[in-house]
Amino acid sequence: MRSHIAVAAAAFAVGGVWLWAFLSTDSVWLFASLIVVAVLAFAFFQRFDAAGRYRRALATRPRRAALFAVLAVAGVAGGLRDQAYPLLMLCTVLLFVVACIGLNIQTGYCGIVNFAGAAFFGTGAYTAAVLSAHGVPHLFAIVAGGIVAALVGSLLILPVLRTRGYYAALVTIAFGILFSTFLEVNSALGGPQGLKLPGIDLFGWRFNRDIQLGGASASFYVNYLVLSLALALAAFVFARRVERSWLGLAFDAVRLDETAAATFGIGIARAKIIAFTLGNLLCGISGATYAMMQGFIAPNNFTFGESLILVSIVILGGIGNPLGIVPAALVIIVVPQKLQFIQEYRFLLYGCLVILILLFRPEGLLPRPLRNYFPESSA
Amino acid sequence: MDPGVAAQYAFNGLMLGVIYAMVAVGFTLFFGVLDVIQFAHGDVVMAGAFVALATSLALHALGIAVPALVVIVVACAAGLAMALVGALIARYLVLPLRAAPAFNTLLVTLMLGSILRELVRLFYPNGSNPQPFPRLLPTVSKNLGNFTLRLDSVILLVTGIATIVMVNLVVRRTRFGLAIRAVAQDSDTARSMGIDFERVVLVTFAIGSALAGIAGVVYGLYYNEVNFDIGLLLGVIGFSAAVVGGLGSIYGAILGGFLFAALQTIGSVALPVSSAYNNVFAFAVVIILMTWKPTGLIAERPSERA
Amino acid sequence: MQRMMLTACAFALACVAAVPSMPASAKETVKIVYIGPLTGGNAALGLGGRNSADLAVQLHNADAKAKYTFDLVKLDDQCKPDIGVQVATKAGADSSIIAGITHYCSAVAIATVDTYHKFGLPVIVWGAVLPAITYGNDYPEIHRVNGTMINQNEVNAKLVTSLGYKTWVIIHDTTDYGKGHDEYFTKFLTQDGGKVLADFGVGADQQDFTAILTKVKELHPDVVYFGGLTPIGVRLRSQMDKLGIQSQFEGTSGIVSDSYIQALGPIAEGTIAFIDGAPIEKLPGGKFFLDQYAAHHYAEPPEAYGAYAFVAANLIMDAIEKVGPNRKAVTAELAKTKDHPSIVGPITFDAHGQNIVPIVTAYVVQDGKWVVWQDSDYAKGKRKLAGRK
Amino acid sequence: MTLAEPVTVADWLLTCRGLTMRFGGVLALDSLDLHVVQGEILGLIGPNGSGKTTFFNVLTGLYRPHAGRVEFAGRDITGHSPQQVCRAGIARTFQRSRLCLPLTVLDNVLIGNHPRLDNGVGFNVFRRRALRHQFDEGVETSRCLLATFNPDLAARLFDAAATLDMIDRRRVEICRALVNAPTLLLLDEPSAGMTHGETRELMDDILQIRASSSALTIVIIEHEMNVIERMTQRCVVLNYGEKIAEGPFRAIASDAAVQEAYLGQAMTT
Repeated sequence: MRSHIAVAAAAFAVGGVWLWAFLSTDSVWLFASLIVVAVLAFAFFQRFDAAGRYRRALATRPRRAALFAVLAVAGVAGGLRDQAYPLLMLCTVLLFVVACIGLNIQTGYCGIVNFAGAAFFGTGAYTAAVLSAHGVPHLFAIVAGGIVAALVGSLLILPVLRTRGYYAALVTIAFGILFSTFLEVNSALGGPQGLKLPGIDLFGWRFNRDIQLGGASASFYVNYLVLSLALALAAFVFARRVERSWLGLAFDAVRLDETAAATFGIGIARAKIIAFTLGNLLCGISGATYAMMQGFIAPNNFTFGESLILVSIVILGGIGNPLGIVPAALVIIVVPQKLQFIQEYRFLLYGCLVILILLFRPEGLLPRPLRNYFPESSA
Repeated sequence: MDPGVAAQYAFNGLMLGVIYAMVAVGFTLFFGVLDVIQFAHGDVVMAGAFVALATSLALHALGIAVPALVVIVVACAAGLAMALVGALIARYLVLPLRAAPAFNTLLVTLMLGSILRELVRLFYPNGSNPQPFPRLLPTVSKNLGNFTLRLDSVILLVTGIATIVMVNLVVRRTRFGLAIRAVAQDSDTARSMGIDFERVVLVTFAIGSALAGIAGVVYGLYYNEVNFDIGLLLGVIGFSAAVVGGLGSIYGAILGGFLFAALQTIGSVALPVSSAYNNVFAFAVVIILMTWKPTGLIAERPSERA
Repeated sequence: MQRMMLTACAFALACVAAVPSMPASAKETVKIVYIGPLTGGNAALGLGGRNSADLAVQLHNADAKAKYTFDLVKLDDQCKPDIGVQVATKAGADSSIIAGITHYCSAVAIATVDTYHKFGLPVIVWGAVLPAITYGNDYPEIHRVNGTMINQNEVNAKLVTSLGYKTWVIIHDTTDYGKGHDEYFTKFLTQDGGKVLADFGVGADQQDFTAILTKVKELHPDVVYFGGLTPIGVRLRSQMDKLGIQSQFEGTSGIVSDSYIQALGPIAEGTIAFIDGAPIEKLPGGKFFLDQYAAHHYAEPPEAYGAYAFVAANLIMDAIEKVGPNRKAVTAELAKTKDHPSIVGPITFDAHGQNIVPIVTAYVVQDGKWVVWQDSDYAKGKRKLAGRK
Repeated sequence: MTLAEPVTVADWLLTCRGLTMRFGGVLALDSLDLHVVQGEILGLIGPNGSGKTTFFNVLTGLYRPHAGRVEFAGRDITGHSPQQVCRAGIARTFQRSRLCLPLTVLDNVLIGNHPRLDNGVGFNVFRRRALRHQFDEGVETSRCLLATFNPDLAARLFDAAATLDMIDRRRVEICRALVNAPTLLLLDEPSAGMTHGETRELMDDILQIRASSSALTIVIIEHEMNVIERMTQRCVVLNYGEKIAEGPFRAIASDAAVQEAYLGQAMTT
């Protein structure tokens, strides 16, 4: 048992090294070989349930697992401390993970398909922009971003409650397009020229300053990394707890069979409203943070295309499994940038890549496992 | 408003509506047999247009210049090519993912769409720029006050409607159409009745995509210009039209197509605010419609028995 | 067992933390970066710019007397601000990259200025026309060779009003590009006594304009002004023809491209458009550029702004040749740029690093070619523009 | 079981008067009067499309009746929402198996227990210890309940419902309906898609359950007449949404009108 934990820990360390190399490499060959390594490792774990034993062992020690994850990312951050670009990519991935965990609560758990993710992400971003411009404390601006996104979402509650499946999808698609077009046409919020934002300033700690600790120096993106990591971790734990609870059970029942759910006294509307609001809240928070990290936002950051990217991450990761979102986000966000060396051919190759993945893993990278309310005790 | 101008608006709206309807019917057919959304459908339209373009250039090079002949050859080429593409999509991308959640099909076809776009952009000569589409139809025009009616537009309008009607007849009247509808109703029962499910799916996708290909030709001949990136928006609008009309119902798709065209026309000319809001308007109305009729204007199926 | 494993992973983490980042090693070859849209809707211009910058580098490297050989890193900003910031960070953080030729899309250019300033990477904008990019800040790193949309619209309004046109309908796409042009053209046109009958914004991916154009037809304007890029310009022009609208059609630098004419054929005849800079083909260097470009067999044409990317690349390489591969020195050197000869005319950067473009060139389509207005049959009165007696 | 003393209205658990339900032009229920006596097992039979399932759907609030009134345990529940009906103490199974196949057996059973579970966001996310307590209780009740049907089923508490065979799925469905200790249980063709042997087993289970809690009243829709004969004290025969006969199975089986209605369909006895 304990040795399993140790092995898992080692696995995290190896993963950390892999991630570090993956993010920092500029060499085509190293990049390619890293991909190959990942695929092989994945295939291996699929073939023989080698990972299972350790995963289960780790599942019984959630705190330990979280610790390892943090250590691994910390290690990566240490390795990348003075390389702004990989750090930025890592932050971007983590913040998108937060948003996608939100979508996952909606789509994966409660079955509400949301094709307006970017709209709620954007709502958060613009809220943060406006508030920070008026000198509102940044921490509050970020939280407000989430709340406003949730409120804007409540505009859609009625149609979302009445529609299902693709009909609900259309409602959100329509809203997403409506949102970005509105931002672009209406110059009240900067119009197509967008808005500038200040870097985050938490209680006097200025995130946009490079860090000087004694002799060592680190890129200012380390600040954002810490924040994004904290957010991602919190969102993950939150989503996990929602899933492994009566709430999660109610969500699943609603998703799988509304009629049956209703006859057993489950409030369909209540479940859907909770899921939809929670999801938009997370989208908004991550959007607000992302905007302040970027320092600039414009309507075409939040188009229908971006919503599709968010949905793609959720689907690719394996609908309903927050854990799958992390590798999926790496694929969807980092790989296209890593493919810069083939310039205009990037998206061709990238598209083929994703299709291949889905043909080999139709259920997504990490399909959702059976619910286990209290894994820590089912050892 | 001046009647001539009104007539002009109406006619433009109709033209637009036919193109949307042709795309929407494809969506609704696919959904009927497999309950999936083929998100690359809009890009199939685009591909169809480019196949047509290439064919017409080839014919030109061969010195074949009889417009009527050229048009027919071009349309057939686009239709057949896209039919093949559609069947291939069904066989190698959609059917393999049947077991998986329906939305995984969506992701795959989404990626396929961007692949089609990029392929045309990169490998069609100077593909990242708009391409001129030859004027193959007689452009004699008649001016009635402010209303300019061009023969080619009329021909296109008629052709578009005719194709949709044909597809509808195939689905409603033929034995094969019966098979399609059987699968659409309940694929398991259809199977047990000895219907070759896979074949039905492939042919349905072929038909829908052929329709899209022809829609591409109509698009090209009407606008006399095609660009590699027309697909995404056409796809979204086609999807919207199909859903608003009621997925699974051909009439719904047609209704939705014309409705959407009408909304956009009204949005760009009849609104007090800037015409740039026309999409805001159109999609806002869509949201309201969905709230009012959650399963589309022509409901998909009778409310299921609990 | 466990202790061993834990030490192992601790060690692994330690290694990661210990690995230093790659040191900058630029002795003989110097890296400079090109950033523009290589994929998506604006790819045509981005690829044209890339090829032109690449051409400049190749020509320079072929020159025996040069101290350095240059290596052009090419990055795609997808015309999206957030991606732009990512690639700008990539370039800025890579200390082996000395300077950049950056951005066609204004929203991206404006989004990235802070990043370049933060990393002290000197860049020359080659295509984005939004004034705020240079005038919205006083970062020494930011320069621009092409003019802003202010210049061309000023000249534009002057010329067309002088032709005796009275009424306009303005159509612009709702991107920063279109909206900016709309704003400045309206400003100067009203100054010069022109009358704007209506102003339509259209989506950058809109396909059908027949509804709007029918409304335009009702208004019978002398001129239809379009602020936007080639794809929509083409659609508008051909749909105008379809609806039998007789008004004169004029556009901005965004439609001055071979593909505009190629896509429209005869209908393109008589279209007026403006670009900021000297008429390339008239300057000796410009002729040279076009010949060389043809000689290198690039897959895509240089498009309207290729020449600027070419010029920007040369400015940067000349600066580096002079002061060596050092960002600060290059920034300082670029600031000194005054009457620097180039294929778009002499370049002079003002305090904001903006090239004070002396010339804006008016073009008109004549017999399937963009012809400089002054030399055209239309200016000479041999042919008549739409609605002119 | 036979009723010793004559039944009085006071013993009626469920009373429906003039219940009417239309689908377009079709009358699915035609002013139906029907009562269920406290503690009995009532058989609801009739040819396909005679309105049996519609009756259940109206009862459980899935459909809102166009006319008529439903009284349950003395309270008017006409047109109440499914949730309210459920809380009032009516539970049901479905004709087509309606388990959530991707979920575990436990999850499926607990869905039936939902009214008793604390569903607040705060509680579920932050008060894990309290949740843990409810969870352990849930596991215990489910295990016992399943065990009364089939011990091995209790052992498979944490397997996916998809892995069960037909009869076990039915059992789980019935447990899902029973876990919340309803006073009225509606069974919609429990024998559908099962062999005679399996059906017999299942009926034994049901009778056994009922023996353990005699408070339970059951209405059962069935086509298998031998099942009806064995299980029910009283039957109601529907045809075109109307009640055409009522009484002990023997009596109605010989009823001419019923024969008429079933013409063509064998009355397997």
